Amino acid sequence: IEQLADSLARARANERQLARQLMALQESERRELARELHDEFGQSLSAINAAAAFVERHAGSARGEALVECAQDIRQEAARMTRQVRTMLSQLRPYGLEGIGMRAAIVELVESWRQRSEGVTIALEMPPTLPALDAAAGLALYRTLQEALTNVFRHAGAKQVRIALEAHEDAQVQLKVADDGCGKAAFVMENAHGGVMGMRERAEMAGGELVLGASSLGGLEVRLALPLSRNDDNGDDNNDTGPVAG
Amino acid sequence: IEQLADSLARARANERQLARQLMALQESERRELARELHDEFGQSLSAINAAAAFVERHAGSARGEALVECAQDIRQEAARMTRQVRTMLSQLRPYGLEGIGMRAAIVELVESWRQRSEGVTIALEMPPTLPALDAAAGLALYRTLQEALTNVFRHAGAKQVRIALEAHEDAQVQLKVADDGCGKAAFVMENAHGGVMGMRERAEMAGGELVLGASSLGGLEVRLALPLSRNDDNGDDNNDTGPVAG
Amino acid sequence: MLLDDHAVVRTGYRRLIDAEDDFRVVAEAATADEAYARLQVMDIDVAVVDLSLRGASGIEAIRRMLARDPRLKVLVLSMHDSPGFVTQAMRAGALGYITKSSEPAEMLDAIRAVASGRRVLSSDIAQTL
Ligand SMILES: Nc1ncnc2c1ncn2[C@@H]1O[C@H](COP(=O)(O)OP(=O)(O)OP(=O)(O)O)[C@@H](O)[C@H]1O
Ligand SMILES: Nc1ncnc2c1ncn2[C@@H]1O[C@H](COP(=O)(O)OP(=O)(O)OP(=O)(O)O)[C@@H](O)[C@H]1O
Ligand SMILES: [K+]
Ligand SMILES: [Mg+2]
Ligand SMILES: [Mg+2]
Ligand SMILES: [Mg+2]
Repeated sequence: IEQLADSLARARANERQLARQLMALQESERRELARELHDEFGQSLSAINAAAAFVERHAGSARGEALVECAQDIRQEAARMTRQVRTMLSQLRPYGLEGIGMRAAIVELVESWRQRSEGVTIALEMPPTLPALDAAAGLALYRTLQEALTNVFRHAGAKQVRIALEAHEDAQVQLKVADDGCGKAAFVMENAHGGVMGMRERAEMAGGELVLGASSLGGLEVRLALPLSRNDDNGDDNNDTGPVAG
Repeated sequence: IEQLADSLARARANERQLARQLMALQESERRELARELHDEFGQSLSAINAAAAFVERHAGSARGEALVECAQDIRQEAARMTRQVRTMLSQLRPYGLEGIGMRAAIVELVESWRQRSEGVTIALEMPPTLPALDAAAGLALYRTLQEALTNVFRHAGAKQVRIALEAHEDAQVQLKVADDGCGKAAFVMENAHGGVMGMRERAEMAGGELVLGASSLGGLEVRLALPLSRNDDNGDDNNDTGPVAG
Repeated sequence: MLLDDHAVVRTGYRRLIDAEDDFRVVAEAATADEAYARLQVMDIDVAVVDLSLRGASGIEAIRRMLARDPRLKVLVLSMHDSPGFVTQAMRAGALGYITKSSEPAEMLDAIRAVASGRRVLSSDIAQTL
């Protein structure tokens, strides 16, 4: 009985811990988004506004070149904001992960890490078409890759990352993220915070499994196995129909 | 023993449920942010880009008025984006909730709901200065108000909302959000999703308590009690030093 | 004709296009229905169409317009650069697809291309396909 009572208490504490860490993770994501919105967008918008004000006041009198310069500044800032929107979207990324969007989303995510991380090689292997995953599995796949990469760059001190996505036609999809960093699976499991716990929870929700192990590169390997969708409706030939499509 | 085993299973299921609903809530917040970024910002950026491109190509030859019009369009769109950024920030709002920022943040949050909801009166009562709350309590206060208001507008069909914040000098801060809608506390507690469970969890994390009850207006009342911070360092006389304040 | 639900975006592109010697914007529309109505009463060579509209989508608008006037040349001008949207639009009968982040000169060239019956994709789209 005591043992049972004990594990009841422990189970409660664990799961509650998960909830709290998920909330903490969400707060830190919000903070980061708010920072980007405020700092990046705030600056660009001020710059655009100032340049446009010049054009408005001096359209009749200023030299053509001065106006052209203002216009170029405006376009440059608008382009910067467009890139910023794209980066933020790739972090939030909610659309079209079931369909043809998944491959593109993964490529874009990896690309954005490549650009941010000099001195680290990221290899990506992926079949030319991906089989159908349902919504929960699609989300699990994307968010797991996102979190695994975030962890590599935050904790591993790695020089090499290898991402492999394999589709076993009538069984499952497997994602492997391996690095040559300092991570040890046992330590990571013991010290799991919102990131690792969330990956595991999502895998389970999607009927799949998350395993941490040693990578042949010398560091950590995160392995996610996901079942294929039973209905074939949202395979790779399908079109994106997120709310954005309307 | 059986009972214990039973409540062990139930506790696990409940807490796991909480974790899943928190993740679902986060996904829906991400989706909404992504939509706004993509649709709203995308449109404004296209408009700015096109107008600036005209100035760039035709600064020498176009009539002055045409250039002025372009500049005005650009400024109008930049202003729209600035408002949009502000709305998104008030949703994300992570900074300076401990200090003088809290009052301003609450006023801004209520204001943004007032603007979005015609036909609904929102009354806000708040002491001129708020006593010190620590970070967890500040966040709990702000997020609870946010969620309670979201619920009122999403579920209650209310015409009147009354928000009261009371500071009991050496004991606690109390927030009440009352509406005249269709909500019944028993029903809400039984049907608690990520929203209500999150409010309760946050309250507990901050050493406080969340209670749902009947409101004197006829609908639901959400009551949150939070302990005051023991150290006096981050009271209302303090200045914000979050990046947003800058 | 320009079909886009955001007035300032329309105005912006209208200015750019009208300033070209060989182009004239003869109609603007904010919805698929409006575009269809214009097409019935006017002689239009090229429609520049945004995909994200209020109400019926740009894809639907393209289908309906082409059913009414198969000689119409459609150029999609969209924020979306994902292959899914491009395929959908081309299947609906669009002759060209460029993104709103393309250079203005690229957009004007694209209008010229579709006007003379040539297929065209903006460089960023061509890359992702
Ligand atoms: N690839 C890795 N290499 C080395 N250490 C890692 C790696 N991934 C995770 N870890 C270790 O495991 C711990 C738990 O990871 P987890 O993602 O759960 O938490 P976190 O990244 O610290 O915080 P967050 O909740 O924000 O994700 C990390 O703090 C880190 O010490
Ligand atoms: N002010 C209210 N008036 C009437 N019904 C309410 C009110 N607040 C909550 N409810 C009811 O209680 C339920 C649970 O609320 P909760 O915030 O937990 O979930 P939700 O709003 O449905 O979803 P979310 O997890 O996105 O918040 C709601 O679905 C709704 O039926
Ligand atoms: K002309
Ligand atoms: Mg992590
Ligand atoms: Mg809710
Ligand atoms: Mg549009």
